[in-house]
Amino acid sequence: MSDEIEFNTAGVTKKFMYVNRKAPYGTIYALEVLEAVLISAAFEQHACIVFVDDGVYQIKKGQDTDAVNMKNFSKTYGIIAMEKEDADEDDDIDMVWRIIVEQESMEARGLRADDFVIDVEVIPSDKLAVIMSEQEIVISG
Amino acid sequence: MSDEIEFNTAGVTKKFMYVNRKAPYGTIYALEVLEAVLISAAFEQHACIVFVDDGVYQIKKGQDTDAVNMKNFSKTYGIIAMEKEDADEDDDIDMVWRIIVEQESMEARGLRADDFVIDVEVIPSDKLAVIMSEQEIVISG
Amino acid sequence: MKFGILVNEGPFTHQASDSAYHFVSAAIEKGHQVMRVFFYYDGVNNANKLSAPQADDRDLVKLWGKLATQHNVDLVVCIAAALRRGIVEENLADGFRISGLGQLTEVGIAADRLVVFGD
Amino acid sequence: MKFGILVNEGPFTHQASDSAYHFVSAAIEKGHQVMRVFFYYDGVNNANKLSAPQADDRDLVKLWGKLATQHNVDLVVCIAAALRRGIVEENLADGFRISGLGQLTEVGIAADRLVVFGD
Amino acid sequence: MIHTVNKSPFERNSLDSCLRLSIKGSPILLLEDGVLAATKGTSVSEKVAAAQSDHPIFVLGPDLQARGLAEGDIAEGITVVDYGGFVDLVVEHGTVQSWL
Amino acid sequence: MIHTVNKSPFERNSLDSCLRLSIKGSPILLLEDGVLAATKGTSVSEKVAAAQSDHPIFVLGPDLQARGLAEGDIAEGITVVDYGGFVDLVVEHGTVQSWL
Repeated sequence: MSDEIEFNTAGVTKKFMYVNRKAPYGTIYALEVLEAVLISAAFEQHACIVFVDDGVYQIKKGQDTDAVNMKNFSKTYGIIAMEKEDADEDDDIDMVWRIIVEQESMEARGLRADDFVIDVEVIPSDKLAVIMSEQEIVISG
Repeated sequence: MSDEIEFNTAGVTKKFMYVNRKAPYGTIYALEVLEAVLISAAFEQHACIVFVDDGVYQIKKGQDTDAVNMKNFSKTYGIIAMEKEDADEDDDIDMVWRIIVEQESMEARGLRADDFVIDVEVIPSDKLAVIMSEQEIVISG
Repeated sequence: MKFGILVNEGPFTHQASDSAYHFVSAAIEKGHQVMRVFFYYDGVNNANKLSAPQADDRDLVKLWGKLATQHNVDLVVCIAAALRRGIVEENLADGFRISGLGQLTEVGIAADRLVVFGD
Repeated sequence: MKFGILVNEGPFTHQASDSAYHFVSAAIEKGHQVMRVFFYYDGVNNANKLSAPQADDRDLVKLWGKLATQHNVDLVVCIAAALRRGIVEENLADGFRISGLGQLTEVGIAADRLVVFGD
Repeated sequence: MIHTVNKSPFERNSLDSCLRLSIKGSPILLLEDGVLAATKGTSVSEKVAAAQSDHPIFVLGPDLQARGLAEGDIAEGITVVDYGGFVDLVVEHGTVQSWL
Repeated sequence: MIHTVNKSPFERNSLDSCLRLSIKGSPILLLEDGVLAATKGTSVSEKVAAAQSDHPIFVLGPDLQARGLAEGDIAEGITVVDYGGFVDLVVEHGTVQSWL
């Protein structure tokens, strides 16, 4: 094994965006991107977690994976909500977290804001496009 | 390693259909399904090789993979053509091979029958649906 | 009735292997025979014995192996697809064997139904 | 300019790893620095040293390894994703190392651009 | 013949191709992300309703539950089955065509 | 910001989502199966032509060649680049959003 390599990131805060476009369980992207989001909190980075297209189903309430025998990752959003709360409340940390659902994707699937396991901002596509254009790092799975 | 297990297939001929719906190179399905088609010749099975949706690009003429450094599998269709010829000409073998392109998929992509590396039957979707419904084994990749 | 199964994707990233596993289990429970599960394309990754999922997640590699032992299901990994992807005797999980693509055609001929799971 | 790269898919089934490799090669040729390539999801399968493609096909595992040696590119395989999929020190190809997901965030911060390749 | 569709109708063309290339009367089973086609009040509901006049449509219950969809979310006339029901459908209808 | 689309416009909704969620003026690079959107005379050609009034569109030459598509098959106004050109676009336009 090679030696560990680390880059100096002290004091740098960037705008990270995580784009979730895929339905949960059919593929694993929903679960593994969540792990990436959680790690970024340790680096005190801005995080914009966006759900568009079938990604909106990732945070649908009532997921029950017993019969498919897969891991129900939707419970992890409780941790995301806590991280966001910490970021919002702690003035010493320069870290802004936003959780956004695209309105058009939500409506096309017959869903409403109270169908989700986490509080979200519902934003129409033209406004979301502007938010997206301001990001520095876009991670899509 | 467990012992080899073989099933008795002597004298049985079934209608196999191979459905190709994906563009080449973006995914490997095109190449590996071709390997499956070639093997079935050794078992003297009927084979219906169908190209629908982006699968029609698999047999597009002029593929040049030098710059992407991937294996150009489209040349293998020469072998498929030979196998088909053998099946057509040898009265002792009860093996029918057909190579079919769905007309609607081809036209939606601006392609014509002479754009392909192999002779194909161009068949409209309603007639192809009937042919598909008569198959015994459908292998899709 | 005799079933053959084709699995085109590995565990984790796509649900294909999970769905195939549940289908096979249900078929056996109903008294059917599953003659062979053939693993092709990335499906060969279902046979990687080094796979170690988290404790609270299912372990498909082991689940397939158990099924093979308990219900005499023949689990065959395509040799050509496996070589490309680095699945060899050295890391082959219990219950699987490596063989040629002809074994897919063979089970297609011998079984009453072939069901394909993939992406 | 400093680049970070994220590869989400394994070799062979999707073109993602091929595209990433060509992008990285071109960036280096133009005098840019590629600080790190991070392999996540099925991307960890790019580090399987048992992979043995046919003689007339490209060998991405080896190509990545060579790039690492010749141009000092840090190839990092995500440990959580790798454990699930059976990529461990035992079958880890030359030039790759296994580390935590934090190394993805880190290169995102340190590099001027992060480019993602996947399905 | 029975057709299976495992892809979201919002994301891919699999369901469209299945509908174009299946003969009248042949059943369709929705599974994995394909179950999203079975829900009421979406942008694809009309298409699925139209398909129901030509095809009996089934949907895999375990996949609905995983995605947080209850029986009340499902369009009228679509039958929910479990893995055992999936096996029975394959036994009954012969060749399986998976629209991957 | 530059957007990349690597999926076929006939099979998936990636290009649609990219067009809906990108601001006017931001360039789009088509690569892998995404290059199929760049060809003339297809069922998506009109959509791509309309997109060109809002976005400069680039396409990766090596991926066109692999799929048997020549420069003459490409719609007017779309610029063909090689991997080096891809790198240059990323250097020039900042953040990359990959519509996977």
